[in-house]
Amino acid sequence: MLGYLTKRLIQMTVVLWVVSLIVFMMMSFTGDPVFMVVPIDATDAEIAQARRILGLDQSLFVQYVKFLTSIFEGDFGRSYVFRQPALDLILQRMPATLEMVLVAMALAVVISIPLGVYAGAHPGSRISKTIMAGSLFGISLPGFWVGMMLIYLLAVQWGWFPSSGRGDTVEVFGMRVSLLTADGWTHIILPAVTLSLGTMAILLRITRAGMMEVGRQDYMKFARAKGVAPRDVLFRHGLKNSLIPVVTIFGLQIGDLIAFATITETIFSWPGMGKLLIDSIYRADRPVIVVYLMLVALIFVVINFLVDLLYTLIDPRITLK
Amino acid sequence: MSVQKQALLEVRDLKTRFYTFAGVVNAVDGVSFSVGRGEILGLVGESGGGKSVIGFSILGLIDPPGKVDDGEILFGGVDLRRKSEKELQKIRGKEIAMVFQDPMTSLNPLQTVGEQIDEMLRLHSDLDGKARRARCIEMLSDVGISEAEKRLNNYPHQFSGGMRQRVVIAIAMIAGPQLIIADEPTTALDVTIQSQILKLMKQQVREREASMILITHDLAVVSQMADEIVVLYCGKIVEKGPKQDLISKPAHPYTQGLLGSIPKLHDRQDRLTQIPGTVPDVRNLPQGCNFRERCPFAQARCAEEEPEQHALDAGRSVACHFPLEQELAP
Amino acid sequence: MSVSLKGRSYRRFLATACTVAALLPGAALAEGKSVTIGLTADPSHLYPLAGEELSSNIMYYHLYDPLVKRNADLSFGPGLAESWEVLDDTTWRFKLREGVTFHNGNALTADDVVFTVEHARKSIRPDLVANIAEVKAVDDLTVEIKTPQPYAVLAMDLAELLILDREYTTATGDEQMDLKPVGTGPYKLTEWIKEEKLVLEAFDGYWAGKAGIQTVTFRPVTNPATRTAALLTGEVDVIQDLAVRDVERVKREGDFEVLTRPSLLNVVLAMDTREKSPTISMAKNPMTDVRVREAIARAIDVDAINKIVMNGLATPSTQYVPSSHIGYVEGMNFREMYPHDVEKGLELMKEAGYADGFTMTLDATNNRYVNDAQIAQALASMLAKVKIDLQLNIMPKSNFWGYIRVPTEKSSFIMSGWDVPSGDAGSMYGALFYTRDKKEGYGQVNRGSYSNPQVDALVDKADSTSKIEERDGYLQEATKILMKDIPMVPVHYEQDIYAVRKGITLEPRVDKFLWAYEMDVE
Amino acid sequence: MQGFLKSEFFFNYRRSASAIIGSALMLVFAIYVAFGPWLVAQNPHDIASLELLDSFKPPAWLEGGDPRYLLGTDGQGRDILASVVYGARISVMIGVTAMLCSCLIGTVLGLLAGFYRGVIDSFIMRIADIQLSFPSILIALFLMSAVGTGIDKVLIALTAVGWVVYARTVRGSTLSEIEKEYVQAARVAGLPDRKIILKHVLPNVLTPLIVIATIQVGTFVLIEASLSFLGVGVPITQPSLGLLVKNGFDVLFSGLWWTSAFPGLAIMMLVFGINLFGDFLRDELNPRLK
Repeated sequence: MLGYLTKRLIQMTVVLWVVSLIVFMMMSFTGDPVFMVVPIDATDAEIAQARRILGLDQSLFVQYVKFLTSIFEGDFGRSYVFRQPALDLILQRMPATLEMVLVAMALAVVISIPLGVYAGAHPGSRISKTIMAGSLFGISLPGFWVGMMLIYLLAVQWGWFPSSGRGDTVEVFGMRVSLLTADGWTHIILPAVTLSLGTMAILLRITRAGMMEVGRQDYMKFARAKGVAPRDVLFRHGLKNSLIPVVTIFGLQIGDLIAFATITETIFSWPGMGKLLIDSIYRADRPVIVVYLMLVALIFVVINFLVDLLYTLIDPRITLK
Repeated sequence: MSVQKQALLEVRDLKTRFYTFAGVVNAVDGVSFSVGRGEILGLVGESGGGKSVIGFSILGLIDPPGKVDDGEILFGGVDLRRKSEKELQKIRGKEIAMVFQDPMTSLNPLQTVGEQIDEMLRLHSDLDGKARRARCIEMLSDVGISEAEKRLNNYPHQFSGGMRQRVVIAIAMIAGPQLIIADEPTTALDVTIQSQILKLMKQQVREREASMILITHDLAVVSQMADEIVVLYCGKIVEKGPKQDLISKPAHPYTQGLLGSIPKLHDRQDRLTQIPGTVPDVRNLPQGCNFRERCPFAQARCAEEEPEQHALDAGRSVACHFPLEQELAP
Repeated sequence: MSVSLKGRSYRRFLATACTVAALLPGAALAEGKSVTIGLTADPSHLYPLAGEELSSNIMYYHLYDPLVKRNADLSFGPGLAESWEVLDDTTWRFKLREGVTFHNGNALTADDVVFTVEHARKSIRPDLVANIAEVKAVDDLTVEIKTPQPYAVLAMDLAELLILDREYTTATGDEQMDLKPVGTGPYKLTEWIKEEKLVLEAFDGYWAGKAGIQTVTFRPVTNPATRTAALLTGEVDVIQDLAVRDVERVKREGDFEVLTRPSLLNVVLAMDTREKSPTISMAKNPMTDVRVREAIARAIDVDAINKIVMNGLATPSTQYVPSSHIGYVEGMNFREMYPHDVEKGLELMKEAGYADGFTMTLDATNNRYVNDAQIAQALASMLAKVKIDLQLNIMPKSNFWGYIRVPTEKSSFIMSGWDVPSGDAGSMYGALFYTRDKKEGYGQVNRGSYSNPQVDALVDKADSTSKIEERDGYLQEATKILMKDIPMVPVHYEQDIYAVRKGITLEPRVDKFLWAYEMDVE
Repeated sequence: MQGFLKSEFFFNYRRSASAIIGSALMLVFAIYVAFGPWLVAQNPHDIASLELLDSFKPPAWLEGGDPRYLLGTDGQGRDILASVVYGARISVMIGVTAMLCSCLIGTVLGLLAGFYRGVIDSFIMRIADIQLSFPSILIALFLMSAVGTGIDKVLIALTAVGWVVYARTVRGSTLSEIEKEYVQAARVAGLPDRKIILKHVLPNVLTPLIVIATIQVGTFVLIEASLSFLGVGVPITQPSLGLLVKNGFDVLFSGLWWTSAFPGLAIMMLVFGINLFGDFLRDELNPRLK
């Protein structure tokens, strides 16, 4: 366990370092962020002063070294645009994103797992075929288009849901949560549904594939030979065994959800960190982009760790090494 | 020497077919045999001969695209084919248990062996938890696993292959079935373990006065275990009869070929080298005798007419136009 | 109170500058009135010296006040300074209003003004005080400002310098000022949840009387379609920048009102006048010939762009600056001088020796101006008719400003916008048309490398007089020369389009700064 | 051919409705790619040919529709049908080209990693690991924001995210392939590495790539659409289906639904077809599942 943790920790450090390095290198191709800050008719002297204030007057290498050294003091750099610590900007917006991702994930799990088990257990049936065709549509739909249509129909035409924003929030442990208010729920439904469609389809398909794979295993037939009812064979022996690929994909999907949240948040004006990323990209605000990507990498490492832990809970053959 | 007792299981004209893209496969094509109480029947044949399908047909576990198309499976005088799935569930495990070929895959890797043995008792007995547990420990000791109580909480991957097959046997035996269908129970095991497991199975069956169908490609195994032997080729019975007679005086050239391939000592190499050629494509069987192309004694008639099963002496029958007469040297 | 919507507002400015004209909110004060406004973006800052963009500017003017106040119609009047006088060519004396307090209770003093000027000079916005050489407090309520040279429009410039409290700002620090702003403005900050909402509360002690609307909530809704939806579903009462295509729909709904106002943002096309141009593969740049520039101007059907791309919600530009500005020549119209005429354009091309046309690239944005990418496409289709094959290089604004930056090594033809809220053509001419690298602070965005000594001289003269009438005269001369030389094609002024729920009184400001102090709710 | 028609693959194909529908949809889009310019009257990418006055015409069957523009026009007077055909060409060409580039690069790197092991292997696989810890869309989005917009840039970004899956698959198969006797024998016989890789290893590692490649085209079409929707994809003068949807989004609330509905539908059909067929291929070519 200790060895495993050390290994993971080293991996994480390397990943974070590489991410920061790549982002720094790549971002030197983008537009000069100073032009996003100074007035359009700024003189050279004014531009130079702005550069100095933003720390952009030094070479990229020096900027990078400075960035790395200040990380050890807990300083992840300041946004060029907001002049605020980049980490704070992201952390302020993170609860909103995580909340949406959470609801989307929950929706996906609640809907896709039972349907996937059914489709995997009855591969030939008409209902299964309908479910599978539906899931294919799910992965073929462009998410932004679905979001647009949902806003147009459900918010504008019929007025069932608000079209944008987060609604009322309640502060819990310093984080703003909208899941505790009715208004918050009406706001989160559309974006969460939009976001969850793809994941729903993928989880469903993986669950089905897992079930079918497991269905071919000897122990399933052996269980039937023991006299276990088909339904119990499915759920007692099958489901748990088919969960391992599902858990893996589940972990990957959280990453995808966080990524696709950028688009969903842009459409629904959801005040999360994904929208901040898109805005920062438009504004060439490198410090925010670096920290965002490092933070997301960190989240992924944590998710991978949790997935590994989950494996050990599901499968006694797996130990953390 | 077997004594013809009242039949526990009687299979009549069983036909199981698989409907695949390239045509219909007659995996089991009109097979009839019976198993008496307390009797061990050996079902022998090369791989692909439809032996396992018979086992699953009996238990009603043929999955699409396969289907039992015809025949009767009389268990204790009742046709299992007429039973509903619900009724069959009560028979599976309790009346007829099965031991699979590969103990590595027939146990659920995510459940402790205790849970998996216990499942049988939960399904087929009224015992309470404590009694069931005691019974499980007892059973596990019976099949030769030491520290049974402790090992109940272990997972299959913590056992060796032979130990796992012992667990499978424990599962098969614990509900006290009248018939055990063992499908190649030792094929996946090391040679040294094989005889231990066979011994254990025989002992368990005899102790409980149960019957057993032993499905194998290995006539050597059958000769150690069985009372009666049925030899299958391409989904059909080519010869059957009491073990002693059949082994000492095989009437069908295929049986003779199989006997010739019994390994000397532990030499498993060159199996079946005595029979030239391979099993024909079951989707595309030749006219006449299926074995004709590999048969050293084949004649013109064999190519035209399929041989019927006909009785020889005491309980024996053979499907060959020209059954062998000579006694085989032991 | 200044009410002029059009015309020469600076004259009115001169007339009213020294009179006290406190603006009183029209409606009676009523507790608890509130309004929610959907903005195009969350403000980046609440600290005026941290940066400049529209959403932040809107917040600044709620939270702070300048010495000189710019009214909705671009006329100017007293702000924190109740009066001022010009002592000599370069010295101005401002008398501060008495009894003005900051949100924290501190009284406004001349020292705060001195602090603000000094602090701005070190900040990212030194341009705010570029025309101030020296500032000193004469007494508690009197400030004296010296300009480096005679500078007639100092007062107008000061409308953008928002006064900070020395004590509070020093104690809080620049970074925290963004989060905890304190000014003298009509509203103070209650809550700012980034990207969600920003709530302002009326400041009881506002010097010009407490605001009529007690609570103002700003919500950033970036996507134009979503913003429209937010209005239609009642989530917000007012939206900024209604998409031109949504105007019809919002009007049809009945419960809403669409308000438009020509903005000061002139969309212009800068043409390279260097001998060799980066994207033109000819030895000599055709656009050095004024006939080619005229042909381009004539090929562009501004009315068609207005009608179809802008849905009729743009105002074709008549000159480089709006009619309200110093330097505007009454009666001169680019559209009449060079009306849309493809035949004439082809003829001019032929005369100039380019009967077969040429190929060049237009650099334009896709997220800066209203329908900018669509305008660029329309331009390509129009210029094709005078045999100019226009390639489009369209990019987001994050890349654009660096890409087209003077010395424009990669550009021949650039579409951008120019916005002069100071009400004066001088700064634009000095930055856009003054010969490059000739004088510090001039020609810094002269993207076409246009150079005309006459224009340079006129700008110099305008910038060295302290008399507004003289400045106006010089700049008008410059305008006349520029209109003949065509260094740029002015296309149109965008219209600022707002939509409000019925019952909300809103007069759009020329400078786009939504100001709740001037609004009312039924 | 006779052999193919009799093969199990073709037998299953004929019996699978989804395979037939999927390949039919793919065929439609293949026709668009090959013959698009001859199918529609207008070239929507030739800006000079557009008539601004024909903008925002509704579909022909609606009031105000123009029979010349079956699915209506957009704000530049572009025929939507023509835009969809041309947009589908761009989307498909981007998807297919990026897939081929990814496949080529990924296969080469996978072969090198699997064949030579050691430092090359760890280097390539560590990069792959790091990359796999990020969702593709995020990497592509970041790359596009760094390198700027354009079809070539989209191809670079997609290839950069797409090669990993091939490299890993090929490496795995290569590792098991070089253990086999005939490869060992070839090595002992002194055959040059290049020959062993090309003649013995490569042909045996390609089959699983077919499924990956098919599905990846669909994934790429969606990623490209998302990038273009966010404004960091293809240039506006050569709109892909995704960019058409984005352009339509800006006017959707004015009731001009056709400008975004049809391109969106086209994306869906295209990706749906690819996925249907890919599913069938996966079932056919993956012996484990049979």
